[in-house]
Amino acid sequence: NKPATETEQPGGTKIGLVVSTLNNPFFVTLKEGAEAKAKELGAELIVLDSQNDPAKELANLEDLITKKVSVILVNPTDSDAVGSAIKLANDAKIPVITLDRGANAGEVVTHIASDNVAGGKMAGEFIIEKLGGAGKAVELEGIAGTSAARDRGQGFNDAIKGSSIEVVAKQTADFDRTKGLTVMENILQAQPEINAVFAHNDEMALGALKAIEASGRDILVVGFDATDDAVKSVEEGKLAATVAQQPDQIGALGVEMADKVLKGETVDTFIPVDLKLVTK
Amino acid sequence: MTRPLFQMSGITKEFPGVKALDNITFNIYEGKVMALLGENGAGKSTLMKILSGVYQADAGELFFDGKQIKFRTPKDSQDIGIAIIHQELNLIPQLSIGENIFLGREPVNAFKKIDWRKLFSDSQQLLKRLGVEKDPKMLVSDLSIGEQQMVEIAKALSLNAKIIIMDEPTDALTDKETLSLFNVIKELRNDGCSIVYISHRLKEIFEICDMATIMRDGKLIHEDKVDCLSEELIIEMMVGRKLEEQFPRVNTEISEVALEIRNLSNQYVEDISFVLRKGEILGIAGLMGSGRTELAKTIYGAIPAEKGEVIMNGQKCRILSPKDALNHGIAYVSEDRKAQGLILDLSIKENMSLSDLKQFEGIFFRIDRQKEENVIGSYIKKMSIRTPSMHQTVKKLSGGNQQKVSIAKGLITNPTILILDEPTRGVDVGAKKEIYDLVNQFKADGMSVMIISSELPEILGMSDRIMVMCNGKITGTFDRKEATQERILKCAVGMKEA
Amino acid sequence: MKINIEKLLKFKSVIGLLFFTVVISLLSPQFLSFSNILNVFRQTSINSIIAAGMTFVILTGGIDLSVGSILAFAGAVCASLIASGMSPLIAVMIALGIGIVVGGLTGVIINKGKVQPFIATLVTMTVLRGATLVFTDGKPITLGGGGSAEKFSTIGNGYFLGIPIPIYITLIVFVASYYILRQTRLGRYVYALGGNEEATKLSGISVGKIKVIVYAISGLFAALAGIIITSRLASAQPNAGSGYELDAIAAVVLGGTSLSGGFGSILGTVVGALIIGILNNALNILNVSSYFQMIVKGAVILVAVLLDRKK
Amino acid sequence: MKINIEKLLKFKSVIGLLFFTVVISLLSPQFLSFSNILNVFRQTSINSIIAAGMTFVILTGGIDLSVGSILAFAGAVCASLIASGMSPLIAVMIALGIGIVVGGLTGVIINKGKVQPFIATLVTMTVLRGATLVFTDGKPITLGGGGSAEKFSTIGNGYFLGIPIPIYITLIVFVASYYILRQTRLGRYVYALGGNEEATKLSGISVGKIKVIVYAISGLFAALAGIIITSRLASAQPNAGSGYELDAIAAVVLGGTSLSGGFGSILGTVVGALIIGILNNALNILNVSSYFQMIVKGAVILVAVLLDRKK
Ligand SMILES: Nc1ncnc2c1ncn2[C@@H]1O[C@H](COP(=O)(O)OP(=O)(O)OP(=O)(O)O)[C@@H](O)[C@H]1O
Ligand SMILES: Nc1ncnc2c1ncn2[C@@H]1O[C@H](COP(=O)(O)OP(=O)(O)OP(=O)(O)O)[C@@H](O)[C@H]1O
Ligand SMILES: O[C@@H]1[C@H](O)[C@H](O)CO[C@H]1O
Ligand SMILES: [Mg+2]
Ligand SMILES: [Mg+2]
Repeated sequence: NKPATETEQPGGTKIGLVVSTLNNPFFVTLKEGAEAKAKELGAELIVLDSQNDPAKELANLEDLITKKVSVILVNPTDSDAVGSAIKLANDAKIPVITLDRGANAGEVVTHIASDNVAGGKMAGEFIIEKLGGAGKAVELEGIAGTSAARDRGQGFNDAIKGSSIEVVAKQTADFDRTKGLTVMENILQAQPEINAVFAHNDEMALGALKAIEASGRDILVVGFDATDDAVKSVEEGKLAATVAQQPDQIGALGVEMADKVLKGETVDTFIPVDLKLVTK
Repeated sequence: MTRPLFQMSGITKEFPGVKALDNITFNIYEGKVMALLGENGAGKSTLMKILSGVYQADAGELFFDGKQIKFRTPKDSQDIGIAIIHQELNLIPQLSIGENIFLGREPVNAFKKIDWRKLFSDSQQLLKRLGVEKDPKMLVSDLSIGEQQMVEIAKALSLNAKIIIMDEPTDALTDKETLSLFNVIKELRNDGCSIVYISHRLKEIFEICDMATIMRDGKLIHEDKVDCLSEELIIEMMVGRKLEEQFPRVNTEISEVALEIRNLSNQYVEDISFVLRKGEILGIAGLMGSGRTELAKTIYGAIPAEKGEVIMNGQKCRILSPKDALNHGIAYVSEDRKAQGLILDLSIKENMSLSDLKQFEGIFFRIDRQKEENVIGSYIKKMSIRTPSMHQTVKKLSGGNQQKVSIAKGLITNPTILILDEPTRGVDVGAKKEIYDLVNQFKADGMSVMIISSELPEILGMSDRIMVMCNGKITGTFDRKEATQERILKCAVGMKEA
Repeated sequence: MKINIEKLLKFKSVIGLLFFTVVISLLSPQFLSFSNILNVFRQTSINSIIAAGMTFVILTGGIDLSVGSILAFAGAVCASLIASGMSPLIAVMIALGIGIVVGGLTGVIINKGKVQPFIATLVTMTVLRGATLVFTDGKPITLGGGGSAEKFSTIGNGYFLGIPIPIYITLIVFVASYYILRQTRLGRYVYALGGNEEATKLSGISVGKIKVIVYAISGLFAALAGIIITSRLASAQPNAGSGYELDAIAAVVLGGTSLSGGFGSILGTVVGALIIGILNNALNILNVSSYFQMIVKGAVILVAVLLDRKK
Repeated sequence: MKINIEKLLKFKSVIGLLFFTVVISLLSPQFLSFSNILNVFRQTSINSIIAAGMTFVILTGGIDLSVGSILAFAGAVCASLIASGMSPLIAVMIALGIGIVVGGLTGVIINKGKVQPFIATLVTMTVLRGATLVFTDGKPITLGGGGSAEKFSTIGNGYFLGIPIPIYITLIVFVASYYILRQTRLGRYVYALGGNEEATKLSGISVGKIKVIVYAISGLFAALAGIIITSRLASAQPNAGSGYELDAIAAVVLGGTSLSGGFGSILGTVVGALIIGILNNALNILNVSSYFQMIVKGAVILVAVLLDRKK
């Protein structure tokens, strides 16, 4: 006896979105993109936050399965760790779409993302170009052990390998603006010569920029994500560049593809979202 | 005399700023009760802590049965058959009576499971032997101090030790429990057990001790058979001079009513009414658990009253907290200095001034250190508190000196009504007299005092009037002249007297 | 009379839990489905197991911040051993051994070094997190298919008589903890130590040994939780378990155990962990927006603890 | 004699700090440059200020997990008020007021509700983080140029006589804390409460009031730290301050204050905060790889605390 309280949406579509963390503007934008699209399509969207913890992510997927959603959009905390959760959804016959980060196991209908390695490379190439192929660079790393930090670092280091750019300091600032500020302050104390900084995200880049401004030195800073603050800073000529991943697009496309899947349409297995280098 | 079963020889122990023991020799004889006597801070407890492996001596040797031995931990001393009842209670409040008695020695079965039945029935027997009627499953935190002390004694008995050290065991006991303890001590002695007995109640020494060792300032003064000693002689050796009369009564003009209690009731006390006059000392007698402490705490606002009124100077007072009580000039000195009276990690100075810091407050809320230290200094002198400085943490003082700090803490508030709960617990004869003098001084200034005490001589000697309680009710009130030990005891066990 | 009130008081949190369960199930029919109940229990198992070990530590008056790092380290070692072809059973044993040794060492630092537990376990937490990152090179260690990976997967994902294996493991952990705390000497000494360290020492009990043992137990249970997570995810994450210490401590304290030691029970911890677990599940099922989840979560915890407070 | 030993013991951590400073400056010449010293002091100011408030709380035997959330909330409110055109002075006052009120309310819950401080402040921490996320919609509030933004920026970025303003603020916080704890009644009561709550109550002191005050002070200082961070970044981050409670508690405990209350000093907290601050700075300056940073950090903290332990 099914209670009458069960509210079936007009369209009948209930989409679950599991986001790695909502404590970061990037993912907030992604979520907002998805929400806007869902509203447009008249679908119900359930957003859950994994707080960067794969175990919590697993629990979130389990809860969505219990709730019998029609499609699950997941932005994994980690591409490896998300596998088990996706398999559970596969068992429950709920289609899964991955956003921003892929999944290395389980069956996924489609993956919508921009490539972090490519983004890192883009940033590296921009710095090579601006410095004329030689100089001293600092790399501000994201939270140690996260895929974003790994991939962006890899792309960046691959790009500069052939050039005469030397990484004089490589320190983690945990994707955090305040840490970006203090870590950069310390590096500025230690390194008399720095020409460029690549930060694994905009938050750190903006923090580092503050430190650099206060020191009065002239250093090129490149960030990642193209958050509102970062884009504004680029426009003001402060931040040199930021790699745009268009998170709102990722979110919107996710909902759109979910809708298609439910309507029985076929979708590509990989939907790339263009990376753009935002410069002045 | 026979060779001692245990000998401590040439023991010296120094703490920062205090030479607690100076070349002490102490003998324990088989099947004898040994009194260890001395003023507060003479070094008795320190010596016993060395004997029980809590402290190591700086110099000196220990001999057991003629062989030299060394104790590194309390366990070493336990292992050769020494049990100690420390002066300060050492129980785990969150555990039951039974668990406390057998802590570290719980009976277990083959699966390492504790044999609860045996543990509790053995505990029950020990309690019975001591005449205590409490369920061994009861939590220690629900016991009164005196009852806790009996648990400590049961714990020491349970060890079946050859030597039992009792550091002021009767300090929190009433006559009834003291009597059962003495019976047990006599049994133990007959079984060949040796006992070291420390007490400031000299009458007890003559009642059960065979030998006495007297210390002063960490030095050995004299060892002798008790039969060859007298109270006066002991006091003289302890204090280094003669002492006058124990309870120096002053007769003051007892005038108008300072405090009136009307129909006070709560879960602990029932329908209590009495008056206290200016310049009067009201003694409150009763057996353990009769509710005297609860009555005091209810008046003081530390336990809520359900019914009744407190009237001072003709006006009803609302006393809902100790703070209110202090504001009305009522001060209470707790019977439990360690748990409720003092903050052990703070200094003497910080403890003494805590209840009335406001009087030392200067500009910008700053405590006027000079003023504070002057006042504290004068109390340390007045009460002869033995300490290297007023900045010493209270934890490091001897028990009796801690008690004096606790009393001074109440006096400093300049109360008009002072409630003393077991004020001379652990206090030596000399210091007792100093406290009595202070109380009398207080009384002479027109203040009123309530003394709760389990020592009848103290009650009889100091009070102008005596009130007796039983089961939370007042069962008798006597004028000083008509009060006798017998009449008080009768009321204490619940027989009403007109 | 007195006992009745105390018993009632003790069960107030259970009553709160029940009340709360009824409310949620009225709001959402899926909540009380058999599959969701199993789901909640399985999700709660990780925190419950860690919290069981934490209960020992907190009862002695200590605290253990290192559980999350031990979880990650044990998981990583276990995964890498299995990936390198070792039998899962031996890999699991080694991982559990690591938990015991690391916890025990922390206990030794606390005991011999007279370091406050907060700092000693903070050190273990930091150092071990670093060690895990060095060991894994910051990358997850993921188990492929293969027979031994399959076997290992059973720990976290398997069922027995229709009930997930992690639930059995949790049950065993709690029964064992209950037995140790209530029926053995060690248990009494844990309470005694938390109640009055000085008096415990004077009773001839080796307080140092007890300390080492409780941190070793906490380490063991953290490692066990790490094994379960690794098995569930078929992957060991270098960042696994960060922040788990707070959840575990919260479960213990919600269960009525006092952070100053000496007072509390393992049954309380079960209730505490369930409150947290059910809360997380319910908020998801009721589709509470994630920012508001925090507000609701805080409020519910407050209500639970106010219901349960001692007079 | 006695005083000398005690004094030496007290300054052992200072000696450790000095020794440690010498080692680093040998490894890296920039370390002891004037500009880096100012840098370290400025960076340390955030943790120092929070830790000062935490010292009050811990001395009473409590703990405050909510500082990071208060910091974020106060920062966000302050930034949004300034962005909406309010005078920075008033915005700052309001933000500080929020810290006092939120902290004080937590104190009331602890006092009236008889809730363990760990849980009560955990609730505040969770609820307030949620509130901040709702308030900011999860995005930073960034200050543009403009005169009042400029003025506000001085708090975090300005200099006076060549020394950064945050250092003066920290100094004032510590002098005031020292004064309160050592020279006033409130300070005595804080120590007394941590030493023995029962005895403190019986001494006629309103223990509840003291509790409310210490959490209000902690909230005030956390809000102050939030204002400084916001001013430094010209932006309020919704997730600012997460995890800061651990750093602050670590500074207090490293400084020799006992988590069970009643024992410790604000001077110790200064040393503790400096040890942590210098450590972070040195690891960056020496360019220690981020994985190894944790290992080194843990090891150094252990050494510092072992040097400082009471016999
Ligand atoms: N841990 C300690 N640190 C410093 N001084 C101490 C310590 N323990 C005892 N003392 C000092 O040693 C002296 C002897 O103390 P002890 O406790 O042995 O006296 P006592 O004879 O038992 O006195 P009482 O009759 O008051 O119990 C006192 O001056 C005391 O202050
Ligand atoms: N918290 C508590 N819970 C249960 N029982 C208690 C509690 N506190 C005290 N009691 C009991 O109340 C009774 C009265 O104790 P109280 O301390 O008032 O006695 P008293 O007359 O002052 O005797 P004493 O001479 O031992 O101080 C005791 O039997 C004690 O066991
Ligand atoms: O792209 C996102 C953001 O850059 C964030 O800052 C960290 O995680 C990454 O995946
Ligand atoms: Mg003594
Ligand atoms: Mg009493």
